[in-house]
Amino acid sequence: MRLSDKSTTIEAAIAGIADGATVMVGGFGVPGTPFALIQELRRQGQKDLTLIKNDANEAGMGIDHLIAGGQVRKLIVTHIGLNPHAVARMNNAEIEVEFCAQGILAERIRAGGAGLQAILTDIGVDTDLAQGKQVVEMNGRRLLVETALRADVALIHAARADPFGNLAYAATARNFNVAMAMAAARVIAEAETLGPLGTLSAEAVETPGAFVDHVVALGALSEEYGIVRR
Amino acid sequence: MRLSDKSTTIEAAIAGIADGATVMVGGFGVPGTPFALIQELRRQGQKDLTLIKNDANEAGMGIDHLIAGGQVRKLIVTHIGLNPHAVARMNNAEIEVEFCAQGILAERIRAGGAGLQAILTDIGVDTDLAQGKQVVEMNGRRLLVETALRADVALIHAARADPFGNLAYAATARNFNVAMAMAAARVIAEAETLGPLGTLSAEAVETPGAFVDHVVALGALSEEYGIVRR
Amino acid sequence: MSDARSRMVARAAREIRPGMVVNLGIGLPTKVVNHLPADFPVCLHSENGLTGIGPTLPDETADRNLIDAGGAYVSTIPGSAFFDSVVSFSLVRSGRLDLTLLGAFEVAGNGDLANWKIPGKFSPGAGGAIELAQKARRVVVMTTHVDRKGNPKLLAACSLPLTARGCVVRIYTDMAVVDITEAGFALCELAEGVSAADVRAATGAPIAIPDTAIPTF
Amino acid sequence: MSDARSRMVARAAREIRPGMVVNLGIGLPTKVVNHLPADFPVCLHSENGLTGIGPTLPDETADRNLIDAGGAYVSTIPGSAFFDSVVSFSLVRSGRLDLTLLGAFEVAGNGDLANWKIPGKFSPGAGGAIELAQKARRVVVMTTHVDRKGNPKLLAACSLPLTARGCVVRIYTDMAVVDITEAGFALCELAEGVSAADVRAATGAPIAIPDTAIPTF
Repeated sequence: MRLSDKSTTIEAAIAGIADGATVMVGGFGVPGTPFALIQELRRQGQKDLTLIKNDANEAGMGIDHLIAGGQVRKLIVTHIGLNPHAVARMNNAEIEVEFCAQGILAERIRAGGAGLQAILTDIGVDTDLAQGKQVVEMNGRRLLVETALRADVALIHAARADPFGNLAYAATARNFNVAMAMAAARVIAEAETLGPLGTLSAEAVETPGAFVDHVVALGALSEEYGIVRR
Repeated sequence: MRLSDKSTTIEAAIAGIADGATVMVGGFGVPGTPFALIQELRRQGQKDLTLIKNDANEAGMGIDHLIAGGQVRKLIVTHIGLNPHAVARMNNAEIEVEFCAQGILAERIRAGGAGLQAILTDIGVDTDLAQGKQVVEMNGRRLLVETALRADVALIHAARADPFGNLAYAATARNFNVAMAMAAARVIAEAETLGPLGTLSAEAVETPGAFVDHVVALGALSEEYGIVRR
Repeated sequence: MSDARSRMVARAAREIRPGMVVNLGIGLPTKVVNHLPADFPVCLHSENGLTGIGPTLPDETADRNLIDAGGAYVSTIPGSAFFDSVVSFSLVRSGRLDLTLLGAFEVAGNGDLANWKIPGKFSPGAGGAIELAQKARRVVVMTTHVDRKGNPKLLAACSLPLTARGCVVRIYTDMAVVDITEAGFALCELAEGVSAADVRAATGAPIAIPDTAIPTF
Repeated sequence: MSDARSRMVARAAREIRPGMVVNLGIGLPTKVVNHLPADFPVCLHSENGLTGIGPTLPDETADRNLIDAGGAYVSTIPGSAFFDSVVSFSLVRSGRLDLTLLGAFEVAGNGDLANWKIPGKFSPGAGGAIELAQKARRVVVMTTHVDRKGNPKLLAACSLPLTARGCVVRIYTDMAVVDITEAGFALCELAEGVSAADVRAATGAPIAIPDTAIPTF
């Protein structure tokens, strides 16, 4: 037995995304954001997208290109305060924005990747974020039903990968990538280094390749991946 | 800033367990079973325990010592077929046994460790395992409420640790240890090697020490840890 | 292993298509790997936390920390990955398992499977069977056609507690390959030396027999 | 930073006890680390996936993949651990965070906290604030005593959307240290040069003033 080869070109990987797709995008700030996959999605121009991401990057970076390009119908996020352009589009009702508590967004994505239908939690039960959510009583406590999130496609940034799609991440670039890499029908990972099978020891793998559909090797990293000088 | 030292003796660590405690025990078969912590619990003799574990080990091994010693009131497990002694005790109503689907036991423990109250799942909805469980309708589907499990104490086996309680595991010894190490009020880890802070790189840590209360260094491993010759 | 069983195992191995992620149940299903070519592209999953199961090792060279879900000492191959039980069943429940081959006590013509409990006799717990049966994209059973007493295991309805409802799509036995269709059992192939009438007699429910020539294995 | 603010930060740093796991909110709370001795045993948590936050680094030596939740380039210390957002908030929600220091728009005498939304003006999303406020074992606020217009931020009831109900137990301001008790606000300490009457005038709800001498910071 041997493991199959899922490496492909960035053009082919992104071409599988249709108009109207729900797309999870890894990253928290710069670390872990798959800037190259996002740029290719910008180039190919798919429209009417729902993006699930922790944040909206900053104006002129990452998914802001997709927002500026009019490709985004809806964002499901935890915080967009670093992107005044996205805030303005939200305030002008040009994009719909659904906010989640940060760990609950992570859990909803994880629940999708774990094949669960929902989680029950007391987080946010006293806040605006509870509005419109199903409530379940358990042992006399009111709990919110937070439904699982799955996506048509997840865009993942890994530090290292092998052709089967086993992934490992750098430092705080894990963030939402780990959960998202399990929660989509089609998982596309870009990797800073893509080595042969065995590059990653079985112990070093953080996302097993069995969850991943396509692996794309990155060449030289664009400026977006670098230090943000303020 | 520096991180605190949680290393202690096996006697002191186990002495914190009270009669009547609920105790999670890592392992799936031999790999990952904390045999030394179990032996110390056998020696100290705490009674009326509820054990949460994947399996009941085999007759004469691991938690079977606690069952044979009359220390166990109840097991919450997925499969005890390799321990005919435990099956006999169950059939004679000498211990109570609650069975879970294996991945649902893992998820219930994980939910406890994640501070969730429950998960909603369709797993087992058509089976005996659904009996007595709360049902929630969501989008017209009947789902089981599988409640989160937390324990007073979790007994964890790690391959490597540092004094802050950062842990790493070997091969298939991860199994239930990773989730259990997050799901108890008092988490006790035994480690085959315990090195100074920095022994484990930040990337190599699989259980962050912030979840762990006590770390015990193992000396020479007992025969129970070895290859099972059949 | 009897010759008929060996041929059943060899035939079942052809269920596995290149690139699949597959979980092989404990017992007979595990043996299908012996019938795959050395360079066959497949990812075997073990629910205790391994993708990319390599060859079974003798005690002398075994790693005490590396077993499959049946307790056999296995090994890794290039690209293997270790993970915990939570991730392992996330893979199963989220639909990433293309195929599982499972044993059975009873299979019904509507695809119901019973393979974990015989009330009053055998109730060691379901382990991972419920999630495998309920969530693998394709659930295939391998079993002797009748039990040790000669009673049929393919039935109109299961009498034992279910593992999962309507999950089985195909059954490999020592007598036949049987599909489960909207209309119930349907004979597909016959073991060498077995007739359609033999299969019908050994099956506890109606079984459709094709008019055309039936392939043998 | 004004002298009063500096002293507030220094005073708040004494909230941190040896061995605690602590999350410091973005802004002023982050600055309390500058007041801890170099060998002080504490584990700082950043919700984007790090325990054991080390010193902030200049751009020249920063690791592009290593930031805190506020986007600052930080470093590791011996024993640091990286993890994903799921594990990070598991730590928060399961009660492993001993203390969080948070900013506030409004705090009520019953411990209610509002710090994430000003309808019509500021609604960028709550990020991790709700879970920190609702689940840390001890939730302490650091804030100026009044807003830029001079309006009190310590109120009888919050007018803004809540972050969490009844979570705050203590407030450090540039004028005072205020506890939240069953009876509401209670003055504990005064900033140098500030009188109890000043604090009462700047507080938008009844505040208990002790009869005895009030320590200053």
